[in-house]
Amino acid sequence: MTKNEQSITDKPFTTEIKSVVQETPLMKTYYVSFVVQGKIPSVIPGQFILVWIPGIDEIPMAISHVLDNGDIGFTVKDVGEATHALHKMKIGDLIGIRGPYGNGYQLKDGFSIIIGGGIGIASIRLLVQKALQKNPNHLLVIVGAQTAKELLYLEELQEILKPSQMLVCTDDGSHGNEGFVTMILEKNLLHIKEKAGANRITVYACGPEIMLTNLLKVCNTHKLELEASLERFMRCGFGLCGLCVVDPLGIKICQNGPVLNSAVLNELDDFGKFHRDVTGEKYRIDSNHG
Amino acid sequence: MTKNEQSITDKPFTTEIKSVVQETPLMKTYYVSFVVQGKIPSVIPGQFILVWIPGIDEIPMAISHVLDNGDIGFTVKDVGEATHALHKMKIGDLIGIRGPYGNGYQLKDGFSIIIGGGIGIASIRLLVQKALQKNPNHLLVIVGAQTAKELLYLEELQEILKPSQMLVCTDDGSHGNEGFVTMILEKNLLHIKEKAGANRITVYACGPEIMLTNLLKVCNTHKLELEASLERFMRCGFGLCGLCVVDPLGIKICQNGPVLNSAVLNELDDFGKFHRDVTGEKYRIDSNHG
Amino acid sequence: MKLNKPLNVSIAGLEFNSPLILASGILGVSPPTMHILADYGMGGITTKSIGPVKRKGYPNPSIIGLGNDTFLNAVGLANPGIERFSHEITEIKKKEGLVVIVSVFGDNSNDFARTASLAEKAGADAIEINISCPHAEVSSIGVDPKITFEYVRAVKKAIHCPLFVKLTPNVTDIVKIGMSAEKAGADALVAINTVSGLAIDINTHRPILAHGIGGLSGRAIKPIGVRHVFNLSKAVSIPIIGCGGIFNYEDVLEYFLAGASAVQLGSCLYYGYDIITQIRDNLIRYLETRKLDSISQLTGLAHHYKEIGFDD
Amino acid sequence: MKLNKPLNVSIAGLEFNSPLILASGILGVSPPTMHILADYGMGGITTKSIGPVKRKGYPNPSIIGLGNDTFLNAVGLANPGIERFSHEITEIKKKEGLVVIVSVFGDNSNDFARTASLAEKAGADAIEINISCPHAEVSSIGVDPKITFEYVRAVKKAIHCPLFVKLTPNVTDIVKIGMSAEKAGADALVAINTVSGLAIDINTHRPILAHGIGGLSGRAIKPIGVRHVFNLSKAVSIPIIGCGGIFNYEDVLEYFLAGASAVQLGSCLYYGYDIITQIRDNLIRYLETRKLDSISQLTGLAHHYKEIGFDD
Ligand SMILES: Cc1cc2nc3c(=O)[nH]c(=O)nc-3n(C[C@H](O)[C@H](O)[C@H](O)COP(=O)(O)OP(=O)(O)OC[C@H]3O[C@@H](n4cnc5c(N)ncnc54)[C@H](O)[C@@H]3O)c2cc1C
Ligand SMILES: Cc1cc2nc3c(=O)[nH]c(=O)nc-3n(C[C@H](O)[C@H](O)[C@H](O)COP(=O)(O)OP(=O)(O)OC[C@H]3O[C@@H](n4cnc5c(N)ncnc54)[C@H](O)[C@@H]3O)c2cc1C
Ligand SMILES: Cc1cc2nc3c(=O)[nH]c(=O)nc-3n(C[C@H](O)[C@H](O)[C@H](O)COP(=O)(O)O)c2cc1C
Ligand SMILES: Cc1cc2nc3c(=O)[nH]c(=O)nc-3n(C[C@H](O)[C@H](O)[C@H](O)COP(=O)(O)O)c2cc1C
Ligand code: FES
Ligand code: FES
Repeated sequence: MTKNEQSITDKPFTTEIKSVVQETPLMKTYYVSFVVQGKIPSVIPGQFILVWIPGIDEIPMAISHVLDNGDIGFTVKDVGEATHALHKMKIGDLIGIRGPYGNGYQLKDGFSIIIGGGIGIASIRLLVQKALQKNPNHLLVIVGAQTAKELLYLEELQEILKPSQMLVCTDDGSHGNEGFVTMILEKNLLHIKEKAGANRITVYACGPEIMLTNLLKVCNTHKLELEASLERFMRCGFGLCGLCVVDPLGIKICQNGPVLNSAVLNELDDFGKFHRDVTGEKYRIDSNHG
Repeated sequence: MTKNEQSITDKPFTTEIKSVVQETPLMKTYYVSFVVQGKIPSVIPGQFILVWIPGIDEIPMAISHVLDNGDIGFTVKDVGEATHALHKMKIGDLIGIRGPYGNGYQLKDGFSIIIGGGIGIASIRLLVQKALQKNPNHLLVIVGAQTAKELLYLEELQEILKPSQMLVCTDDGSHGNEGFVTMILEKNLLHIKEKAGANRITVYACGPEIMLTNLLKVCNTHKLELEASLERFMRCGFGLCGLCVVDPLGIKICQNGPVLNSAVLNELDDFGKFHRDVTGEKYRIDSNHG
Repeated sequence: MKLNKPLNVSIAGLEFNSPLILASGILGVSPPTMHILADYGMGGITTKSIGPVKRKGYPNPSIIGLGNDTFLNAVGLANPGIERFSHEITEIKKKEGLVVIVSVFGDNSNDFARTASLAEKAGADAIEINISCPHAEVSSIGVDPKITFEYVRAVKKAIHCPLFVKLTPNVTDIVKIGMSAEKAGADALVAINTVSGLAIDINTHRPILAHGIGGLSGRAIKPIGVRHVFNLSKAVSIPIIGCGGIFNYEDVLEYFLAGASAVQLGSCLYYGYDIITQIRDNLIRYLETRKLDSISQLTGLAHHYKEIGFDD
Repeated sequence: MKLNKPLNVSIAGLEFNSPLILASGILGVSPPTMHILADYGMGGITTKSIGPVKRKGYPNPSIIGLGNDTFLNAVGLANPGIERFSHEITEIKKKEGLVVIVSVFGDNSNDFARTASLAEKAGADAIEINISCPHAEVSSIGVDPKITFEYVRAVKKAIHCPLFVKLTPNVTDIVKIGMSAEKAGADALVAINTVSGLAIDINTHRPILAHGIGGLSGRAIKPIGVRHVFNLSKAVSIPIIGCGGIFNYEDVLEYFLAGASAVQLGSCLYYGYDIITQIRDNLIRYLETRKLDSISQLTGLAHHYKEIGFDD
């Protein structure tokens, strides 16, 4: 997404944490007011913000909630230094926000399969809401996690979705089907195609990169369009530092992503294979790079 | 006039002189295109621009013409170095423009008496047009100059105005009535008041400061509202340098003027008495300050 | 004036009823205008820089806008000279509660001293010396610690009121200059003057300002000013008056947090007098919300952050 | 490529098919991206500054926007180190017609020289040395004419390709530094690197960047860059590459008129790759309208204006 004028929202503004919700043992949702210079920026599902934890770090977070009063929420998984520091913060503590950044998902006509794995469910939450409003009859949501405990927003999703609209799986089978989301998808594809009829089927997904690469294979095989949200290390968030670039298309995950479609993903040598670290060095995801 | 956002028009943009019209032996009108960053700024009668003559000076000029294609014109009297240099410039030569600046005349309901003296007629030309459109029956234009030759826009004014709408005078009687505009005004006041009936009468004027001070006296005596356009030395044009300030009200002629009304003029110790020179020093207009 | 209490600041023994001070060269010639500025919320005013004799400065264009609240000027220290300006100082001084700072300059240190002394006699509460205008000869003083020392010392000897020294950002190390001024007897530092800059017209191929190079002011220079105040305040113990690109109360707070004890406003006057009152009222609101008694409590707070870094 | 003819420039014997060069530190790590930039209209690219060893730089926030197309960064020379980066240089070099400039730095002059030499071996067409990053240790080199001389000389000895020296604006006299670099053998100067600046958060009272002070880039610094190029071009005879705040073709022209022979683009990439093509096409249109054969004819034209002044 190329802008015409620089937004003042590129400067982090600090604001108090208004509330914190413990979603799973490792995940918490934080709510803050999102009024920048008197205006509420509009948010597209799949867009993210950069969250500044003063004295610690600034990290990308998908916007998972947009409230009517202009507050937004994001859900954080405690995986390292910055997310751990966030997990220790309380209501009233100050954090900095800038954004929203990125393109977001482009919800298309036809049948939508929305897939979230682990903390990736945070990225698809707003999309599920939007899809429900747009075409509730042509929607299937698949969520997965390692264990039942780490299934994000499970109750809420079960409330807003009909049983027929939702499939759940866990790696260990502690809730829903046992197995990965890709397996569940393939298992149900025939049934979905029947339901979709002549309608185009699009898959929207966020989760670990290994899940996304497997998903791309499935989608390619079955000729489904995929829109997947990727993660890369970021500094600027607006297309200058180049750390988030995925080769060989010169695509900046912060600006042209984080959501990429099949056509692009199929061209990406880096997808599922390479990241760049904080120094800009490229490394294999499966290597022991530190 | 206080703005909310700085206009890019504060940076002079150079543009070619598109045409030149010799109006009187000492006065020429210059036409230039006035498209700033793709937009045509809107002009209020009485507003001015700063005209940069590269290598020479930058001087304030009333906008006297606004054409449909966005071109504007201004009429220059050859009085000194910069105006003389301008008079030597030809079609195709580059000059810089910034603006429009200032408040302009506030055309009110009721009967309008519009008075121009000498080059001051340039400042009221657009106002005459506007007044003609608004209320042609309640309009009187009085123009004066030292001699017949220096009567600006005479033919044009005679074309657009009915004889009953216009009075002309010269100091030497070489055209129209002999005498100053103030004298003509007083002579005709009874008649004007009859015509105006219950309507409020406002006088709009531009000309030498001595004409304006006399005019204020006449207006005060006869309880007419006056809007007069003043001249002061200028550097910035937008309220920073303070050279154009008239005491004791802290009024910046470039920003809060050049048009001031009776209420303000009556409070001004400086009016008709003091100017500031290029150094910021105050001097009596009638002194030999150089 | 009770409302103003939290905004009272004291600098070099002078009491300001507002930390907002008019910057030199902005509107600073008309006494009634100075009084009006006080009514709108200025605690002090700095006059245009005044020299020993009348000086015409540079021709127009001498002040232009560049968009985005940024300006470029080369007025060239145009001024009526101290002789003729003295009665204006006396007039300005008539406003009760308004601190009057007269900015002075000259061709040599004697000129500076004599002009400062005359300004004090005319009623100045403090003298600010301009050794920092980037487009005039005085710029060669403020870039050298030794020459700065000499000039500050000379003026300090000639006057009894507080002496403010206005620094240029166009130097490798502003801290050295500031420390030198402090050692020579400066009672406060003002940072920053304009940043040297140039705008060229692409059609005539000429610099737009008649003088060529000019001084940048306004929004573009705020981060530069804040940086200089931050660095200075680590090194000197005299108060610092922040200046450069202040357009709202947040900008004022940034300067205070960086180490300023008061601020000067210049280019923001583009928006008229009301902006002063706006800034003042918003500052009061900020302090009230945070239950702070005085804006002075904020001075230098940004120095106490914890440095972070990767363990390389 | 006929269309590009008027935009061809030659610097230190290197032929650029466009005067637009990517500035160091912007997107400069991915070889395919560098090739894409060439397709959009860049005649050359400068890599991220590369040091002798891997370096993590400063934590986030390390790059923020300040509004009005102005940015503040303190990345702190994060880079993979020349060893691991060499194969990326070789990759970048594969694009025909693209001039590849590798920016290098180090802890001492030997480091600089060794890194430069390795970069040349990997395929660099030219070496740019970064002695000017305002928020890292290298800044102490570029503020001193003697140290600059020493480092430039050391690198010059170690390489065979042209050497560009990137200057900092954060100095009292950039001309002295530039002349020193020229004397030591620099083949071209790049001006300017970022301007030192600081942004403070008014709620947490902390500098926003993790490092504290950072470097300003983007629109705010354009008049500063143009001024430095103007002054440098009066004093040196090697070509100058203008840099700082270029967002449109007018900005490019200003730098050329001030004395530049090419320009570097950095912050404007905020608007995506298309801005390069836009600038290039508008430059061609400008030259065509004025019947100019080559953009090089504009270099330095702003120096020939007539000085004016009052007869005081
Ligand atoms: C567009 C986008 C949206 C994201 N949305 C969410 C979200 O909604 N919820 C959530 O919990 N996480 C989200 N993330 C991931 C989140 O940014 C990282 O988990 C976080 O940065 C880790 O920081 P840390 O200091 O806690 O971990 P570290 O100690 O830095 O490392 C822990 C792990 O996190 C990864 N990581 C570190 N920094 C980044 C970074 N800047 N970008 C990507 N990965 C990183 C590392 O590979 C490492 O394995 C998102 C990432 C991106 C790029
Ligand atoms: C708001 C405004 C609108 C104006 N509109 C017009 C107009 O439409 N047509 C026109 O011919 N003139 C107009 N003027 C006056 C015009 O600006 C001056 O005549 C011009 O600046 C003289 O420049 P010079 O170098 O030719 O004369 P100089 O050699 O400078 O001096 C000649 C005389 O002009 C006066 N003068 C010089 N500079 C200025 C200045 N910046 N402002 C005011 N007076 C000055 C001096 O008092 C002197 O007596 C206007 C002035 C103002 C303030
Ligand atoms: C038109 C103009 C004239 C100035 N004249 C002077 C001056 O005479 N003496 C001085 O010390 N500073 C002068 N300055 C600099 C200001 O006092 C101030 O330091 C600078 O503008 C930065 O503040 P700002 O960004 O708020 O304008 C002038 C600035 C402007 C814009
Ligand atoms: C995010 C970022 C990183 C930068 N990194 C470097 C660097 O590693 N080496 C260098 O010499 N300059 C670096 N710079 C400075 C740019 O090369 C350029 O000199 C500066 O940004 C001014 O140009 P601009 O206004 O077009 O961005 C960096 C600038 C930015 C914004
Ligand atoms: S995060 Fe810097 S380019 Fe994407
Ligand atoms: S011309 Fe500068 S304040 Fe009016």
